[in-house]
Amino acid sequence: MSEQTKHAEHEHHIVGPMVYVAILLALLVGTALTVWASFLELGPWNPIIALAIATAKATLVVLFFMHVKYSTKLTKLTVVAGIFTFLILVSMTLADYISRAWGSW
Amino acid sequence: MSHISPTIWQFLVKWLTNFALFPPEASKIAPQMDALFFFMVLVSLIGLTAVVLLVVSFSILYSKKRHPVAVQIEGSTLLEATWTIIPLGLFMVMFVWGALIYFRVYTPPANAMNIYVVGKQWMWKAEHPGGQHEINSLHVPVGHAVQLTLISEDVFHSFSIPAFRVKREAIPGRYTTVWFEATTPGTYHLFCTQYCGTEHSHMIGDVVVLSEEDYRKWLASSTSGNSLAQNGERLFASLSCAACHNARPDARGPSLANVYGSRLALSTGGTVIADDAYLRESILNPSQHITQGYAPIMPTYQGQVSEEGVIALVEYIRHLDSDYRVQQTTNTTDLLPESEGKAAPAAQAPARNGTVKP
Amino acid sequence: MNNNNNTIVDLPDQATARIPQPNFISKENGLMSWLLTGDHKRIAILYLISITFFFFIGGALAGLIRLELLTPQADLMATDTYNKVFTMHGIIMIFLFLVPSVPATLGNFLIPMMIGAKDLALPKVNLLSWYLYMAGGILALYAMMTGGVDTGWTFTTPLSTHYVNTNVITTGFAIFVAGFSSIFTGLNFIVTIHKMRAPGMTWFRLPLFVWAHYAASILMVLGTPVLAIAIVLVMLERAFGIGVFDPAKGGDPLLFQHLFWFYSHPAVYIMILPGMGVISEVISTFSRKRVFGYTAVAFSSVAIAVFGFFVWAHHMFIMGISNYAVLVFSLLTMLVAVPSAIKIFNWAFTLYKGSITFETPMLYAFGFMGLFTIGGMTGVFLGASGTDIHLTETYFIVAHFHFVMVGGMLMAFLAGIHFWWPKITGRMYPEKISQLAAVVTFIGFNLTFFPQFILGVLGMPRRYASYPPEFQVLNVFSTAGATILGVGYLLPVLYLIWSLKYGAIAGNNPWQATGLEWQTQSPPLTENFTVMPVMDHEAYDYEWLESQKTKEVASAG
Amino acid sequence: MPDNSAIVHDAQESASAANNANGANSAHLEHPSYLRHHFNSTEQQADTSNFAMWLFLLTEVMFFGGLFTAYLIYRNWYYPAFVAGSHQLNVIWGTLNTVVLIASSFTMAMGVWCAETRRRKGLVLSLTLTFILGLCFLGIKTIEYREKFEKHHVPGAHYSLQSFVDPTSDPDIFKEYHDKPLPLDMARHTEIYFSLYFAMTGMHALHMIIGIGILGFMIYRARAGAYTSGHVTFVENFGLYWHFVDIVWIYLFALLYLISRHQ
Repeated sequence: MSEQTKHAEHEHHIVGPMVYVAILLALLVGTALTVWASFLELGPWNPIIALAIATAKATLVVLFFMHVKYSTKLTKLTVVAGIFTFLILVSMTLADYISRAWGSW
Repeated sequence: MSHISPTIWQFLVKWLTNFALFPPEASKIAPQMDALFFFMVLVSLIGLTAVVLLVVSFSILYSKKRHPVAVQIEGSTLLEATWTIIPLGLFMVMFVWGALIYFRVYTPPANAMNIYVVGKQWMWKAEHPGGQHEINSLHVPVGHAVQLTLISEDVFHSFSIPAFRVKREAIPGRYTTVWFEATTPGTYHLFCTQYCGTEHSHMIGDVVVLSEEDYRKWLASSTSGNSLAQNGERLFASLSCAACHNARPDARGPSLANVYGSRLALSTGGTVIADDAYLRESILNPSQHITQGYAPIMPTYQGQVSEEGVIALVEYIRHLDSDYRVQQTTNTTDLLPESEGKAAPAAQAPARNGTVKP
Repeated sequence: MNNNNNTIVDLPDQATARIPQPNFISKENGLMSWLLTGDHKRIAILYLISITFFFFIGGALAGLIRLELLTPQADLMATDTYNKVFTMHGIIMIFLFLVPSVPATLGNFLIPMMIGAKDLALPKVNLLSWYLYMAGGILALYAMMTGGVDTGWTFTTPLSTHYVNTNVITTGFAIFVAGFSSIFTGLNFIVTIHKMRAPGMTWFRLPLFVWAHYAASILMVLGTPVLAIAIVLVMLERAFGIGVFDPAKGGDPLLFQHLFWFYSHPAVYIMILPGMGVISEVISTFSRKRVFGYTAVAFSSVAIAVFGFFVWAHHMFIMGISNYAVLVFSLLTMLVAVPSAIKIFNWAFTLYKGSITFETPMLYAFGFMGLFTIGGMTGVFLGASGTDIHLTETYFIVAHFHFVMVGGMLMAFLAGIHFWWPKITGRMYPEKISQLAAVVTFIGFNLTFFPQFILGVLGMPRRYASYPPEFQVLNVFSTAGATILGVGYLLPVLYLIWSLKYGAIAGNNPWQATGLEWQTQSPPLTENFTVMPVMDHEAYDYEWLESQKTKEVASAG
Repeated sequence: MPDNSAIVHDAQESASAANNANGANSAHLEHPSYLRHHFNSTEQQADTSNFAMWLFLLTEVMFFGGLFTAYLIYRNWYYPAFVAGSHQLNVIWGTLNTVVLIASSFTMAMGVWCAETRRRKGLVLSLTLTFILGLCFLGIKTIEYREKFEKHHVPGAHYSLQSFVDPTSDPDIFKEYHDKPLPLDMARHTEIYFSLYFAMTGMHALHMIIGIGILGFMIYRARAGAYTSGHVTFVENFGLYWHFVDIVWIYLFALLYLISRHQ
C-alpha cells in the first residue's frame, strides 16, 4: 500500500467516447424499459423490476462514467463500504418495523 | 434468586435497603431482576479486581527501580484468546438471562387485571375498569397480576416504578403494556423517567399497594358512579356506532360481540388478533383494519374522541358479550336522545375525569 | 542517558539548550498567519484553544447542574432553566468538546508526523473544518444566549418538534454545521493515512494511535451524515410541519430515534477510540515495551468501529421497538463489548516485564484503565435487555456514560496533552503539580459519579430538577466531588500556560519514545521533517531507539 | 452540500500527472509547479484528491440513505396513500427529466475525456451542454413543483386532501387512473408521501444547484485552458459528483414515480 508500490500497479486508464456513447444508449434503453414496465400490472414485481433496472443503470454509471471499473482496489472498496453501510441502515431499521407487526409478547 | 440461599439474599437486600443503597423489592419480578443485577455486579467486581491487581502488581514488580531493562514480548495468542473467550461467554450468559427477564416483564399473564394509564404533560391519569380515575397515583391490590395499558396524549413519557423494577414508555398514538404483581403493601415512588418538557421532574406520584380488603374498600369509596365500560357504552351510543355495528342482518359493520381476543380476517388479507391496540387503531384509522366482507365506509374518529374516550370504548367492546346489549343501546339512543348530551362530556371532557378525586 | 531511577525523562542541559528556531510557531507571525494557515499543527492549536474554551463553558453548566441538585427542591433555578442548562451541557460537551477533542487536536497535530508526512492530505479542508466547527459553536452559543433550548441533547420527537418553543432550529443547524466539521476531519484522516505514509511505513508499522483514529474516522464519515439528515427533518418538521415524525399525522416518532442513534451510538466510539489510541502510546512509552499483542489491539479498534454500526437500537429497548429487534440488538451489543475488554487486558499485560515509570501521562492512563473498565462493565448492565428496564433513563445511565466519556475520554485527553505537550510547545510541564492534578481529578471524578450509580439503582430519574428528599445525601456527595473535579481541571490550564514561558526545554525526545514524531525537533518545523523519514523498523521498537542513541554517541565521540 | 466545493477546490490546486504515468515517476526528480509542498509526486496528489472525493460521496450516500429509509418504511405502512400520491406525479415529466439528467451525465463524461486528452474546445462545449441540461432539469422540476403548489399538495398548513378524498375533483388525474376515493384517515397520510417527495427531490435539486454553480465556474476557467494542460483532477472529481447526483435521481425516479402506480 505504500506509495512506490501503488504507482507501479496504478496505471490511469482513459475511457474513450465510444464506451460513453454505448453506456448512454444502454441507460436510455433502461429508462424506456422501466417506464414501460411500470405501466404493466405485475403486482409485487413492479417495485422489484423497477429497482432492479435502476440498480443496473446505477451500476453502469458507477463502473464506466465514474471509471470504477478501471480504478484501484481502494476505490472499489470505498464504493462497497458505502453500499454496505447504507444496507445496514435500511435493513436493520426495516427489520424493527416489519417485526413489530408480528405481534409482541 | 433460587440458586442463592434465601437467608443470605434477605440479609443482603435488607442491609442494602436499610442504608438506602438499594430500592425495596415489592414485586414478584424484582428478586429475579436483582439476581441478574447482583450477578453482573459480581462479574464486574471480579473483572475490575483482575485489572487493578494486574496493573498494581506489575507496577510494583516491574517499576524502573526494580526492573531497569524491559523485556520485549510480542504477545501471546493463548492469553489473548482467553480474555476474548471468557468475557464473551459471560456476556452471552448475561444476554440470555437478561432476555428471559425482559420477556417476563413485558408478557402479561392472561388473568391479569387491566388498568389503563394515560400520560400527558405533566400528569399520569389512571383509568380503572370500575370507573375509578386517579391522577399521579395508582392503587393496586397485593398478590394480583396487574397489567398496565399505557398511552401518551402528547410526547414520550415513561412509567417507572423502581420498587417493582418495571418501566415502560408511554408512546403517543400507540398502546404499550407492562405488568407486575405487587408482593408487599405500602406506598412506592412513581416516576416519569423519559424527559418530557418543562415540568418533567414534577410528573411523579405514588403507587399504593393495598391488601385485598383495603383495595376493595378503596374501589368502593372512589368509584365515579359508572364503570369504564358504561362510559364506553354511552359513548358508543352517542357516536351511534350501533348504527352499523348492530349485528342486524343488514348491518354495514361487523358485530362486536365477543370480538375481543378473537382472530379476525382482514380485507387487506392476513389475520390479526383483536386486542386493545387493534381496537384503538380500527377506531382512529379504520381503513387499514377492515374486517373481511365489509366495505371501508367507517369514518375515522381521530380528533373526535379523547384518549380516555377511546379507552372507554375499547373497555366496552372488550366486555361486550351479546348483540342484545348493543341493540339495547341503539334503542336507548333512539328513545332518549338526551343521553347523548349526558354521554358526550362524560367521555370527551378529560378535564372532568381529571378532577375526580383518586 | 539519564541514571535517575524514577523517571525516563531525558532533558538537554538547560544552561545551553534553546528552543530550536525556526519552528512552526515562530515561522510566521500575525493573526492572519494563523487564521489562514494550512499547517496541520497550527490548526491543531486553533482547535486546542477553541475546544478548551467550549469545555469550560460546558463545565460551568455542569457546575450549575450539580449546584441545583444539592437540594431536593428546584430552588437555584426554575425547572425550565434547569432543562436548558443540562441540554446545553450535553450539546456543548458532546458535539463541541468530546467529538473533536482528541482527533481534532492531537490527531490533527500528530497523524501526519507519525506516518512521516509533511501535512494532512487536504490542508484547506482541514482549515475549513475548523471554521465550520467555530461556526457551529458560535451558533450554539448564540442559541443559548437568545433563549436557549430545552429538548435534551437527544432532540426526542415529538417533544422537540411540537411541544417546545425554544431555539430548536438554531441549535439543530449549529449541530448540522459542526457535524460537517467532523465529517471533513475524518475524511481528511482516512485519506492521509491511506495516501501519505512515508516509505516503509506499512499498515502494521503504524502507531496504534493512528489505527484508532482510522477506525474513528470511518465512523465519522459514515455515521455523521445520518445525524445531519435526521436534524434536517426535525427542522423541516418544526418549520413546515411535514409530519414525518408527527404521530398525529401518521408519522412515527421512533423513526427519528432510529436515525439519531444510528449516528449517536457510533459517536460514542468516535469519542472513545482516539482516547484508546492515546493510552496505547502512553502505556508503551512509560513501560519501555512494545504494546502487548499489537495486531489484536489494532484490529479491536476496527472491530469496535464495525460492530458500532449494529447496536444503535439498544437505546430504545423500552421505547416500543419490536421484541425481536430487542433480542438482536441486545446480542450485538454484547459482542461490541468484547474488543474493549481485549484492549484493557492487552494494556495491562504491556506492563508485564516492562520497566515502568509514573510520569503524569502514565497516571492518567492508569486512571483511564480503571474508570473505563467500570464504565464498560456498567454498559453491559444496560445492554442486557432485562436489567436495562430498571436502569435505563435513571442516574445509572448518567453515571455509566460519564465514566466512559469523562473518566475514559477526558482522562485520555489529558494524558495525551501532557504526553505531547513537550512536542507541541518545546517545553516540559511541571511534573509534581501535574501528578497532583491527575490524582485530584481521579478522586474528584469517583466522588462525583460513583454515587450516581447508586442513585440510579434506587431509581432516581435523569433530567430531574427536583427529586425526592431521600436521594439528597448521595447528591451532596456528587456535588462535593464535582467541586474537586473542577479544581482538577483548572490546575492543568494554569500550569500548562505557566510552562509556555517557564517550563524546562524539552529537547527532541524527552520520553525517549519511538514514534516518528519524536525523532524530529520540538516544536517541529512547518514541514515536520528536514529529510523525508524512511520507516526501517517496527512500531514501538525500543532496541532500535537504543541503537540510534549509541550511533549518535559514536558519531559525536 | 456547499462544502463539497472545498474538496474539489483542493483537488483543483492539485495537478494531474494522471494522463502520463511516466510523468508521475519522473515527478520525483523535477517537481512540477502545481505540485503542493506536502506531496511527493503529482500522481500521489491526484490519487489523494480522487480518493477524498469518493469518501465525500460516501457521506452523501448515507445522507440520502436516511431519507430512503424513511420512504421505504412509510410506503410499507401507508401503501394506498403512497399510490394515490404517486398518481399525482407526472410520469412524462419524470421520464423527460431522467433522460435530461442521463444526457448531462454523458456530456460530463465527455468533458472529462476532453480534459484528459487536452481538447479545450471539446471541454468547453461539453461543460456548457452539461450546464444547459442541468438547467433544463431544474426548469422541469420547477414546473412540477408549481403544479403541486397550485393543488395545495405542499405539506403544511395549506395542505389539501381534496384530490384524494374526491378524485373526481381532479379530472386529468382521474381520467388516467380512475382512483377510488381514499378514506379520510388514509388520505391524511398522503401528506407524508409529499413531505418525503419534497424532502428527497428538494435535497437532490439542492445538489444540482450547487453543481451548476461549480459548472459555471469551471466553464469560465476552462475557456482560459485551465484543465487542458494536464490539470484534470478538478474536472474528474466534479464529474464524480455530477454522476452521483445522476444516480440519486435514477433511484428517486423509480421510487417516487414508478413503483407505486398500481393499487
